[in-house]
Amino acid sequence: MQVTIKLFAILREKAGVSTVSLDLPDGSTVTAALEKILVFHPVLNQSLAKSACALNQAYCPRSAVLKDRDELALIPPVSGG
Amino acid sequence: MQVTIKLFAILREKAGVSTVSLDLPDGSTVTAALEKILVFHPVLNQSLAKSACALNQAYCPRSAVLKDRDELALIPPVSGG
Amino acid sequence: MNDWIELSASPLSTAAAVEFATDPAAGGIDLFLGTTRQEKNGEGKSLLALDYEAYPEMAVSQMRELAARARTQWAILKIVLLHRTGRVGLGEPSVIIAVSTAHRAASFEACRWIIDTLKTEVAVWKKEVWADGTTSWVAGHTIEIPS
Amino acid sequence: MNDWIELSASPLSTAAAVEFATDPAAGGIDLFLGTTRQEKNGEGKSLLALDYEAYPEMAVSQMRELAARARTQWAILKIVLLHRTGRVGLGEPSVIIAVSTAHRAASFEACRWIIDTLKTEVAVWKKEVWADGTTSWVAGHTIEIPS
Repeated sequence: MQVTIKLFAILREKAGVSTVSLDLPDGSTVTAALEKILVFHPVLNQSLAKSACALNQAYCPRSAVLKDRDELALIPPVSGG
Repeated sequence: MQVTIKLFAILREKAGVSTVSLDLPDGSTVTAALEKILVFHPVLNQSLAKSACALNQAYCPRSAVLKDRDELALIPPVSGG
Repeated sequence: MNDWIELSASPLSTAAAVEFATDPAAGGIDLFLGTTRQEKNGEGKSLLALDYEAYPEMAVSQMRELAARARTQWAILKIVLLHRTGRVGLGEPSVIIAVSTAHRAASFEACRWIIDTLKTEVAVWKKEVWADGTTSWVAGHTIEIPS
Repeated sequence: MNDWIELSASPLSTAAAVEFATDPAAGGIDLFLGTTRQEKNGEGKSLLALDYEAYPEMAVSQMRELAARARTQWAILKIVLLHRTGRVGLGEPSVIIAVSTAHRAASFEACRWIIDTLKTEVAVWKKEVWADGTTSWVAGHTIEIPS
């Protein structure tokens, strides 16, 4: 299945990309997606540890199971306002 | 001595005047001034009981002693804002 | 001067208040508007407006003192404190307060303290003007003076 | 509609926010502006501006949800919640919140709750832009998610 990964702020700058398309086996979890991202972008290792994930625009645990065409966003510590 | 009395809001409306000039003996207190006002404007009796006094634009106790040309204001309960 | 304190017979401008309070050292500006709220009286008559009256010399000096007292309690950059006199229609502001501070908590606290204190101390009065032409003075806060 | 929620790349208008929040049933409107504060970094360089980035779809949906959550806690007439993206210079607002309520206490409490909660939850980030051209992401609040 195909999952779109969105990167923001410090993660986007470090990786040098804002969107990544990942091919993952059906039933993959968020954790599996993050592991695959780190293979391509090992520079994200430290920042990812402090980041949260949002699945289709809602925060989710890393145990969440992904579906085809999901949008998974990597959310570093927020600093709006 | 001469003292100017200022009336505001409900006191002004009830008395029908906003300023009264009072002739008082030297050394008169605020209480004495209020008693004299009530002689001319007995309609103020109830409202005066709930009012505060300000001497030259600062709140004062009724025991305060007046001087010539003082401005004594009768301040009904305030409702600004 | 870092305080703008005024009693005004003309409509108050929010934009001017914010412009005055704006400061490059500010992280937050809290602004409060007290506005005339529509109401019905005991006889079912609707409120048309509020008529504000002040003891101008004293009210302005009290408002200046409120700003000074706020500055002893919080680290404030700028204070705006504007109060209307005369007729204030439904939804219009009778008072505008703006406080700018480096950190936002102080702006909220100071702004709220100023409006709460103003209402119980400053020599201003309001009269309700009802749709049937009758008027009534708002009960208000009695000033307590130690004798 | 009684809420105006927007993420905007253009300067925010205080006057428009107050106009939207104005309501004849309101006795008070509290308005908060978060503004870029001048600072120096560890090397003595001055801050020029803040650059804001958002996850737009999520941030707007979170801001709408913040307004809805505020309404479950206070009796609110209108809510304005505007947030900038892009470059925000010194003294300029990056966020404007306005809350109108019948009684003033709720307007202060709700406005403060919204800014406090926004800062810890909403998918927006800011980067400091220094006078020497360097930039640094603000540390921010880590989102805690029960797993």
